[in-house]
Amino acid sequence: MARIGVFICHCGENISATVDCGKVAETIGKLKHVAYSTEYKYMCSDPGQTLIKEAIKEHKLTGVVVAACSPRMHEPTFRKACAEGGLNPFLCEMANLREHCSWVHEKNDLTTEKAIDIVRIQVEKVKLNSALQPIRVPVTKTAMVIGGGIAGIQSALDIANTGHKVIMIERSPSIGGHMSQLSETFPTLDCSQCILTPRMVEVAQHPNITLYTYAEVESVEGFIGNFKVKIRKKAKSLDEKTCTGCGLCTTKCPQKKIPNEFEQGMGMRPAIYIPFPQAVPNRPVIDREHCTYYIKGKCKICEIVCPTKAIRFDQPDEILELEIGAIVVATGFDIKHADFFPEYGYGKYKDIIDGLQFERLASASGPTTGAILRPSDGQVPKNIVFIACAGSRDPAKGIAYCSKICCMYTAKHAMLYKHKVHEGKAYVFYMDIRSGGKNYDEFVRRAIEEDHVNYIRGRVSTVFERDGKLIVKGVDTLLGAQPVEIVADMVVLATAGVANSGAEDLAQKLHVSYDAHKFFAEAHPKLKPIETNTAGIFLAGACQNPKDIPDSVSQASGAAVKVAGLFSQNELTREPLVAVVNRTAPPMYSTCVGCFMCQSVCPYQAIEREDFKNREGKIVKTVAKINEGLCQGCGTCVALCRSKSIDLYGYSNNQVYAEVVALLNEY
Amino acid sequence: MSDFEPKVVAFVCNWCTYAGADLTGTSRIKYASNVRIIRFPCTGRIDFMLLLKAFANGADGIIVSGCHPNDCHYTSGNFHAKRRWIMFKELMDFMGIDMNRITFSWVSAAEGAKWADVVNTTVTRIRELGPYVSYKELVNKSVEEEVKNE
Amino acid sequence: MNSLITRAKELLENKSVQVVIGYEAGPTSVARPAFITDPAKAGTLIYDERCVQNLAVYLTKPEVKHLGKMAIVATLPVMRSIMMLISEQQIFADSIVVLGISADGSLLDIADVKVMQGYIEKSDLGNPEKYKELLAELNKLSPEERFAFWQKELSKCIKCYACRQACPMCYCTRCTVEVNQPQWIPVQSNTHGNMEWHILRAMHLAGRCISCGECGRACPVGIPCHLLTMHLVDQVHNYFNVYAGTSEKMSSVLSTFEPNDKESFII
Amino acid sequence: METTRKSIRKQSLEKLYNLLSASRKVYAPVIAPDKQVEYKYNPDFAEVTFEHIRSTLSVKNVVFPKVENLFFYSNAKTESTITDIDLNKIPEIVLWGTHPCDNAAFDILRSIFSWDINDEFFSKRFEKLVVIGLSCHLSDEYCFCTSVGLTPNSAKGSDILLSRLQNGDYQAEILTEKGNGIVTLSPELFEPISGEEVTVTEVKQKFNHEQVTVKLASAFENRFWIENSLRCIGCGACAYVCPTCACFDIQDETKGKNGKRYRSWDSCGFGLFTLHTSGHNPRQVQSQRWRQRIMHKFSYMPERNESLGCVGCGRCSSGCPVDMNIAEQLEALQNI
Repeated sequence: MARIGVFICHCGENISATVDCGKVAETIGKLKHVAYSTEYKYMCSDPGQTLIKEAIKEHKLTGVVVAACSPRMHEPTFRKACAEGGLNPFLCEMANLREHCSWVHEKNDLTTEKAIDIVRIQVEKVKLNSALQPIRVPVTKTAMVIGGGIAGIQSALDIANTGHKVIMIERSPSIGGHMSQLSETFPTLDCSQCILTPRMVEVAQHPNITLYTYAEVESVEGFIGNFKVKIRKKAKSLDEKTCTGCGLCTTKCPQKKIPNEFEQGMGMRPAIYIPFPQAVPNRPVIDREHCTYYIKGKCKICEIVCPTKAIRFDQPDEILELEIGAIVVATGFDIKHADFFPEYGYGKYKDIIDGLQFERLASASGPTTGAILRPSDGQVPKNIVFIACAGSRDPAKGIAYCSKICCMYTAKHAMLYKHKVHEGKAYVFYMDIRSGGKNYDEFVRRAIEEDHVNYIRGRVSTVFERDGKLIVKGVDTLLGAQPVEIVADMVVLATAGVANSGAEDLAQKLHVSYDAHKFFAEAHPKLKPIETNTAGIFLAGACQNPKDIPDSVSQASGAAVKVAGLFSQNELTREPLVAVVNRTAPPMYSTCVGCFMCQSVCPYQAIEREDFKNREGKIVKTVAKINEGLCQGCGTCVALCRSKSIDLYGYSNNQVYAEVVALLNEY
Repeated sequence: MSDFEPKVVAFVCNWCTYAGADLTGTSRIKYASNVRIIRFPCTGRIDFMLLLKAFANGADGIIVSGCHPNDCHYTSGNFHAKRRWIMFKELMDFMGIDMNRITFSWVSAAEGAKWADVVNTTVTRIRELGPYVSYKELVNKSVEEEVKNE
Repeated sequence: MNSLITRAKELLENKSVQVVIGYEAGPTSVARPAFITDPAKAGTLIYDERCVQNLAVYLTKPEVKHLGKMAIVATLPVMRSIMMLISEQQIFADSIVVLGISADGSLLDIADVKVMQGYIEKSDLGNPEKYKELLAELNKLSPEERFAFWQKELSKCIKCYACRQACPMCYCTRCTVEVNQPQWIPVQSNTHGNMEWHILRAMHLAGRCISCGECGRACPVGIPCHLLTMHLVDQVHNYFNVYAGTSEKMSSVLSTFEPNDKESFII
Repeated sequence: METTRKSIRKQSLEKLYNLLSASRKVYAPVIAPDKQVEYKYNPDFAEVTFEHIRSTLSVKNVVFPKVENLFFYSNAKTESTITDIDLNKIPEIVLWGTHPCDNAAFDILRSIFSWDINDEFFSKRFEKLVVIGLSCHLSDEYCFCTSVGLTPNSAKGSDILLSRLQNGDYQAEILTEKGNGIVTLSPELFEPISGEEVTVTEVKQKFNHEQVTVKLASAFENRFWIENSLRCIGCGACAYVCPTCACFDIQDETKGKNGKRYRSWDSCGFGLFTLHTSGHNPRQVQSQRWRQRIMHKFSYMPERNESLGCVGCGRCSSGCPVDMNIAEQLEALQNI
């Protein structure tokens, strides 16, 4: 039989000034199952808490209701007091007499009546509370960082420097990401590789970091602190330990006409190649798709010339199974390419290029060693047009969002051009200049004012070729939409930043949500921008939305702190207010019928499948099971479940039902 | 009907509306005392059957309130709730159950004043509508059916 | 229906299936579900306008499943039920042979789920014409008249749950009405409790009902309870532009959402 | 008492009805707008039908209501108070125009409700019941009273049995003291019999119930049950429309401090019917439940109650959504 203790707080006069606390205590004391009912000036004070602790012992209470302020204020206080008094803390509930009653109503009988009701429903609820134990989940203190761009690098180093192990995986043969392709970076114009390369080397050499390049995530199972990840190490066709990275093979490879990805197709590479000189690891891989041996079955020149006999043509892909505690997703972004802009003639005319191609042209290590030259004829362009918002902010193109980085890099590109081609003319077509950020607007002003870049506010309708020149037709909206026509030698499109290829596939493997544009979704747009809705998986960099380097690095460090925080304990302790799917005796096993509609409503992928087998090992029933490590206790599955097979601790069906019925009936 | 005090039950989520109602308190904004709040973790947790139970047990009005779209503490509970309420409302309308007696609202943790407003508007409306006689009659009629042969 | 008989016989003879679920004539004027396991008895299969039951209800019945791989005579509502059952993981697409029946009563060649999906997508998926009129009439009434209408109808309910048992989507091994902690639906039959039951049933079928009308037909006391779920079929289509049972991957309206779902009553 | 036969004119029947209806609860069949035949309390005589084959539901609710309160309780802080139902408030009910099958069912129900203990709720209602039956001049393919030892004009269970005469008037057989009590209200309405023939329908016998009972004794494990119940979907319609099914469920319903205990109809067709708390269910599948239904009516009851549990009204078959035809199955059982 339940024995409930009820403690009515006056909160000084905050409650007692409008609520007749004595009457509340007296009325509640007459209820069935209420063993003790009292009032006190300050329940949260030491003597108040002592009163509760002693009453628990003296009256052998099985549940406590503290009628005071909002539970959002003092629930932890009173639950702790109950625990100290020898009562399971989850057998304590609060009735909100202050915020929801005394502070919002006048002093009269109706207010006291309401106070009685507020306490009554908590008495009914607490009778049905369960003694719960906190959920403890062990933590594997190894992090996995997916993606070796600047965000992944920063995150990996920050985690590794807190003393925890990090596995970094990168799908291309080298880490470095898009940042390694950049010439110089805004707003300081320092050389991108100069600041990035040391970080790349640090990753390779860090004792806490294990780097797998040319590797991809195969599958992810488990939950926070306890992920089981399979990664596929694609065959590099070479023994990395034996290879010295001398590069002889790459010079002897007869197949040399493969568009170089790193150079954005503006240069060529052989079939066995190191992506770029500063690559980490600095070891070649064989591109089996283009290698003569894999296509025709003979060649093997690399094997012949290799001084250390490191080539392994028959090397298979390798699957590694890893135990991981937390995951940082830093898979970056891509930009829209070619066929997306038929109106601008991209892909049709060689001298229309995208922003990343311009970066390679402007880069000292690029195909032109830093000279700005037209791809078609190698001439220096005299007039160059930059088109911002190529695709971005264009709902008609399906990309309604702002790609965020283009305004800045377009200003940088124009500036770099002017620095290299002093007599040249640079035009920028733009919609708005978005240069929020430290020293950003100053940078754009510099481009306009000091480097005399000609900014035209308006959109370009078409680009076409006439007499070997590119005719750019647009309007100048600041001049009353006057048509503008510029005869250019070269056009650079600031194409929209988009989700990286394979992002959707990876999101599904990780069970994290993604938005309509396939960018990974944060758990809360404001308060949880780093977390995903899967506990233990965090986001860093442009895989969430296009970001510049400082933003990516900041977020990467933020993600690292989240991981380090998680790894600071051996066990995760969670409030046990989670959902549970019932279990019954065989042959039913559970009243759950396995429709798994709950899986589809769960924002946390906390609903798993459990198979029940008969003696012959045949699966006879599959039902839902809650992963307590993942469930956050929202209860959406509970309300959806048709057979009422799921319930929620703390807000059980029995409890909420009892509250409604008790509230509205005679007591 | 001057002495009619409507019974209004509010089903609210913990993170937005409950907190919003707390803010109404800390801001000392006064509102009608007819409402009784039942706390849920999320609007996604609110079973439509509970609304029916409230009417069945004598409620004259109901408030259902949670986080604004996109603000759900659990990211999507309120979106699911929204679909549930769309269907529920349509079904109730089709069966002739008075949906003017249920207020659905989004009240954030910052909208203390809105909470007072939602309660006051609802209570005023229910006062005008009077007790939910037809539903009470339905429940009583069912009791009569049981005793018909006595 | 010679082609149906031939096909059924063939499937049983070459042991592609162990049972064919179809219709046969009984001793009275009505047709009834039949379970043919012996190829020699395939000849008793019929298909005509008397064959009204939604046979998909048997696909989840333990004794029927126990017979082995099943072939099923499937009109459009049955095919849509099958789609729903696959999407809700109650049956597996490859464990069922569908003997599709077109609107004119001829045998369709439904080779696999893709073909079935194609056929369903081409079909009229709204509520059947004969019910549209009734729905429209009810919608024209005032709320008070509708309340009175349903009270009168639901006072007849005896809680035999034939509506539930006849529905292929009511496959739960434990129904909400069988839960007594708490007692969501009163065990006794009274108008109010009956109304709660029918609201619960309609809500549980929101976005899942495929408009076969079996619940209403099965009702021994003639309550048009199918109009409740069919009204929601219309509403689901109005609000979310979907019909249930069109794809094996579909998840139901109430277990999914779109951030921009439109409504006009939440303040 | 010895049966007396009288004749009553159509117009006199109306007078008798109005006389009864003015002073008592009279439960009589009417045809509802949706063509269902239902019983109503004290409808206008013009509404009362004499042309129905069977009502959708049986009339067992007059002695065994679909919900019956057993007592009320109120919980105070430490003790509870129980308020009993005042059985003396149960009114007299006159059943009007019920067919012989339905009337024969009351005796079967009585044998169930007084089998080991006497159910006082049932007994009181039964005691207050007067039955003015009506022989069948219509029948259909679902009728099989003649297979269970009855006929379309069996007098069993009636206090007065009316049978239509060829000239449209009625013969009244006054069978009991209760029936005689009705006659004495207005003896002039009952005239001497005229020698007109009564119009009674013919119902073909479909099986021999004694042979069925013998067969059932050894048929428990027969494949028959599985093969013939595959299409049963497990609803409770057959039990709920049945005039002799008497299973009930007992529930407590508490609201606040007050509550009540009631019983309501139940059906052995439901999976929940025999589900144990442990999760074990002795009748796990529908074939076992179907077997139970037939066994109970045709094997266990003859053994235990010395009567069949069936009156051949055919409701379970005509109301079945999947055409489970009990007479057809019994016929088959007789020949296994």
